[in-house]
Formats: sequence, structure tokens, C-alpha cells
Amino acid sequence: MSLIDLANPTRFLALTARVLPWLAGATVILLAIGLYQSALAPDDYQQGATVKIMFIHVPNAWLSMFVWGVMSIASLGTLVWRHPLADVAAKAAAPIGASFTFLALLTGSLWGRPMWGTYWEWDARLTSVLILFLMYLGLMALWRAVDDPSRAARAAAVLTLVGAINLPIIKFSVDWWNTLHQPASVMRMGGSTLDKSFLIPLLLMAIAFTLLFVTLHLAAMRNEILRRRVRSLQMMQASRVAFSSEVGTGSRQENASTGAA
Amino acid sequence: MSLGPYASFIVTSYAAAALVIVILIGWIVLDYRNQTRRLRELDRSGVTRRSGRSAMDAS
Amino acid sequence: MSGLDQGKMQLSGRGVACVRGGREVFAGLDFAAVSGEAVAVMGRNGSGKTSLLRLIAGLLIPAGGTIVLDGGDAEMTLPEQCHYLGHRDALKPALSVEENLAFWADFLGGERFDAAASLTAVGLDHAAHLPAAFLSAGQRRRLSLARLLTVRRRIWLLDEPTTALDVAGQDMFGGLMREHLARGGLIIAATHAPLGIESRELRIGGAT
Amino acid sequence: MTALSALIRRDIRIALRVGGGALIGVLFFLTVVVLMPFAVGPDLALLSRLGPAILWLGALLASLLTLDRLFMADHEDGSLDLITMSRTPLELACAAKALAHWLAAGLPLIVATPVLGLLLNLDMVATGAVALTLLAGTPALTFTGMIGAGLAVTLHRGGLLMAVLVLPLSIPVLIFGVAASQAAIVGPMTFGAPFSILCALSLVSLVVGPFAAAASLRHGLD
Repeated sequence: MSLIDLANPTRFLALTARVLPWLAGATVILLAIGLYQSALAPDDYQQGATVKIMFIHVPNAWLSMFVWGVMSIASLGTLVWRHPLADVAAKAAAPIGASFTFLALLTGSLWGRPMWGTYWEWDARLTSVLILFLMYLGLMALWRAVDDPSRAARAAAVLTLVGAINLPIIKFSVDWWNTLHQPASVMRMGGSTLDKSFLIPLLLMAIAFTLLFVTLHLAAMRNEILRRRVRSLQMMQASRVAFSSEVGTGSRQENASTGAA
Repeated sequence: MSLGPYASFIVTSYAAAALVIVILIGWIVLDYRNQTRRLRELDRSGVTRRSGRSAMDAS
Repeated sequence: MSGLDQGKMQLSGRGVACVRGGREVFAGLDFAAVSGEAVAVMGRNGSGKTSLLRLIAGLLIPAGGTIVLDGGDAEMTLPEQCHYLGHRDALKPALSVEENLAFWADFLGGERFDAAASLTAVGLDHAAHLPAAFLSAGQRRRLSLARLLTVRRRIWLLDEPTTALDVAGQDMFGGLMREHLARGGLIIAATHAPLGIESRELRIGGAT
Repeated sequence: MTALSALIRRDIRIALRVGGGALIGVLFFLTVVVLMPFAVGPDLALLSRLGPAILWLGALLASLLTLDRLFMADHEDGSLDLITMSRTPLELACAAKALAHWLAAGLPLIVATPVLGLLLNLDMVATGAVALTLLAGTPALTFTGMIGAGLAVTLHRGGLLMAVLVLPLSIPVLIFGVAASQAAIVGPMTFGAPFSILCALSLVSLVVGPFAAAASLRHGLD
């Protein structure tokens, strides 16, 4: 498949219809293997069985950033090439990314509860994810606030890119703010120090979740293309009605024949 | 496989993840049905697209 | 409600004055209109055509003079018996054509007629389920006209009613106005262009 | 009655559709509350002490700042003219619009309160107390803010000016709202006394708000 194939919405729809079942199947299989491996993984000597939460927290945290990256690339497509498919990709990714970010927050606070004694600690990592979540919600609100999709797309693209530039700055500031107030973060999540028995299920789960995102994203993009098609058809219908009533017939058959012309 | 004293937290996080993902899938499937239904209705009422290409540019 | 379709009715103003933003728009204006009659308010820009309609609709308070309705429903004020069609359409783009019309029918109350039939009469029946955001300016005007048909009021106050309407739309609108007059209605319209029906002319602010 | 319920249903529908602002208020609430710890530090004990105050300030700003378009949109598209002319008294129409706004934008704030309580380390009792005081107090905020929304139409100016006009009027609600929640959490006052004053404030504003807003709308017509 070349880039030109993808660029045409109709061909994109055809391609999606072919690819989606395979993607979904692969996701299910990988997820099953990943879950099985996670179940087999030993307990951590410090955290005990709660380390199992990591297997779903980390993939979601990874996706929360990955999806923003995908949206940023799509935003470049919107602003530089003005391609409508890029708008669609960016818009479809936002709610999915927000869901994964929400899961990262939720599992993070459930993971932290046994260690902190509270569900929420203003820990540097979790706080950054919370801000990311707020930015996702703001982006979704922006998409909802504007009726015309192509105008919303440009505004959202600017916001996404500004967000992408700002996120590292926010992360750095939050880290600094956090160490200022409390020296040591309790949560241990360094990738390199992990034992192999944790690393394999973690990687499997991360790949499975990424595949899940790709599947959902393609399906959501297909919905978005259809939604725009409905919208433009409705606008055509609106203008057509005025025409038929001016002629004075207003019959449906008339509409159909002029439509075919 | 024993989950230790914090079993409820582990189960809750897996259940929550499953729930959110199921909701997400459900929303996408319902949305798809909704849009295809509206397309069919528009098709029946005689509105057709000029070509496959222009549908998205028109907006 | 029973006396609504029969019985003479006269809307008259005596010595009506209008001041807006400290400037006197017109003063000492006398006018009268009886049911079954259309009055076309003419005058140059800024002569107070819109202001006169808004005075009758109770949306402006007259600086002097009185406006009275004889023979109307005694239990209601004059504005409550009027339909006002202003420059702005009072439509919500987020709602569908149907929902917009249904809301005004519910909210304005009184004697109601079939909303679907009104939409057919103004040529919007096929767009009933579409959001009002998709309508063109002329179609929005048609939808506003459907409001006048769905909720029956004897007095129509129309501000440049034919703007944005095409020739076919103006013909359709002329027919609607004739029907309204035949039912014993009364129309006061501010207009530049000919109204499209036989009407009495009321020229304001023309002398200076 | 059908007229008023039609107005309420229309306003809620518009708020929930594309372009409506119902959920933006909650998002604003969330953002304001999340911002606070960055200013005061992540000390959980301190946050839980400040919690009710932070939540109340957030809810106050969220419910007042979303109000400035309450009448403005209807004014701009001419709906307000028709509402003024109709057989429904303008006071009742104003009250219906404020009620719709509260249902679409105020209730979600209360629903969001437990989640935010978690972030601020509030326990169940404290969260419940704040949610309850918000439930009793936000109608007062909406109906007081409505006066400002009416003035915004008269003055052809919304936004910050409205906030400046209305925020001082909401001080009593803030005082008794926070006092009641604090009383429930730490005492020594009883919860009942400030809470009943809060309810009384809400009831007064339910009466005063619509009349004041209708008066300012009537005089703002042109």
C-alpha cells in the first residue's frame, strides 16, 4: 500500500475493511498471551503481587504519550499538507488517547494505594499524566465546540503541536516542583532495572495495547469519515430541497434525478 | 496464583481496564452502525454523492 | 380563542414618538390598520421603520403617544397577540429544523397548527431532520415563516420579510400573506421593496 | 407550563450538543482544582485542610464564568425578543433558563466533586459535606449570576465585566458554603447552622434573581 492509496478516503475505507479483522485478531491473540505471561510472572520482592498492576499501567502510560505523538504527526499533516485524512486521524485519536490516559491514572492510583495509603499522591509521574489527561479533555472539548470540522481541525492541530512542545517542559517543571517538596518518589518504574521475568510480559502487553490502539484508531477513523460523509450529504440535501421547492414540485423523484446529474 | 493482601486492587485495575476498553469498543461499534444507518437513509431519500472523492472536501 | 377568526379589529397609534440613543427618530406619528389589511411602512434608512415595529411589539417603550388594539382578545396584551419577524431568525443552529419549530410552537403557545404542514408550505419539509446550521439564509427565513403558520396570531409584524428570499420564495410568501389577510389577519411590514400584495402605504420620516 | 418545560428542554439540548458548553464548565473546575496544588505544594495534610475551600472556589468560578452567555446567545439571534413578547412572564422564562443552565452545567460540577475530593485527599465525610453544600449552594450562584448575565445583555458586554459585577454578590454563598463544609469536617460549629443559612441564601436568590434579570433585560431592550 502506497501513501497515495491511503490518502484517498474511499480507498482508505476499503483498506480498513480488509485490514481491521486481522488487526483485531492479532490484538486478541497478543493480549491473551500477554495476560497469560503476566499471570505467570513472579511477585516482586518489595511490592508483592501488586506489581501485576504494572503490566497494565505501563502500557497505558506509554500509549497516553504515544497517542499524543500520533496526533502531533497528524496535526503536521493538517497544517502542512492540509489533508482531510490527517484531520480525521487527529480527531479519532483524541478520545481513545484520553481513555488510555484515564486508565493510566486509575491503575497508577490503585497501584500507589498500598504504598502511599491514599489513592492519590501528587507524585511527579502521576501528576504529569493528570495534566496530559486534562489536555486530552481540552482537545476533545475544542473538537466539540466548533461545528465546521475543517476549521476545528486547524485549531486542534495548533493546540496539539503546542501541547507536544509544552509537554516536556511541563514534565520537567512538575518533576522540579515535586522534588522541591518531597525528595523521594516511592514508585519504582525504571525499565532497565527490571528483571527479565517482568520485562517479557510487560513488552508483550505494551505491544498488545499498541495494536489495540491501532485497531480502535482505524475503526474510529472510519466512523469519522462516514460522519463527514453524512454531514456533507445532509448539506447537499438541504440545498437540494430549496431548489426543488422553488421549482414548485418538491417531489422526491425530482430530487433523485437532479442528484444523479 | 495468589495475589496477596492487595488482591482487590489488582482485580479492580484489570476490571477497570477491561471495562473502559469495552466501553470504547462499544462506542465505536455503535457509532459505526449509526453512521451507516444515516448514510443508508440519505441514500434512500435520493441524495447521492457526486463522487467518492469529494465527500470530505465538501465540508 | 373562539372570537379569533371573526370580528373586526383595529390597531391604531396616535401621536407616537420614538427616541433612541437620545435622538428623536420620529414624533407625532398617527397610523391605523384594520383586520384584513396590510400596511407597508416605507421610508429611507434610519427613518424608524424597525423602531415602529418594535414599539408595537412592546420591545421598545414609546417616548410619547399611545398604541391601542380595539377588538382583539381582551385578556391579552398587544405584544402577546403579535408575531414579530425581525432581521434575526431566532433559530438555534444546533437544533434540527423540526426541533426549532416545535420549540417555538410549544413556547409561544395558543392555537397551534400542524408543524409538518407548515414546513411543507414553506418548502422545507424534506429538511425537517437536518440541523438548522445547514440552512442557507433564504431557508432560515422560510423556517421563520413556518413559525408564523404553526402558531396562529392575528397580527404579523414583519421587518423586511422578503430579504434573502428568492423569487419563488417571495411568491410563496405573498400567498401566505394573502391567506392570513383573508382569515381576518393584519399585517404591518417594514419594507423597501414592494410587498407583493395589495397594501396601504405608511410613509414615515419622509419629509425631511 | 409546557412553555417553560419546552424552554428548559431546548436549553439543555443546546448545551449538550456540538458547540454547547455544558461540559466545559466541569473541565474548567477540574483544571482550576488541579492547578491549586502547584501553588500550595503537594503536602497532603495541607491540601486536605484547604480542600473544601479549593473545591468551593473552583465551583464558584466554573459556574459563574459559564453564565455570561446565558442571555447573550438568545439576544444575538433574536430569540430574546420573542421570549419577551410571549405570554410567558419574562421572570418565569428567566428562571427556566437559569434552571436549565444549572441542570446542564451546575449538576455535573457536583458529580465531579468526589473525584476531585480524592485528588485533594479529602475523606468520605468531607467529600460528602462539600458535595452537599455545593448542591445547596450552586443554585444560589446560578441565580445570582443570572443577574450579571442580564446586565451583560443591557451593556452589550460580557466576559470579565460580568465576573467583576457578580463575584462580590457571591461572597455570602462562598462564606457559608465553605463554613458549612468545614463545620462538618473539623467542627467546632454544628453543620446545621451555616448550612441552613446557605439554603436560605439559595431560596432568596431563587426569588430575587429572576426578577432582577428580567428587569435588566426589559430595560436593555432596543
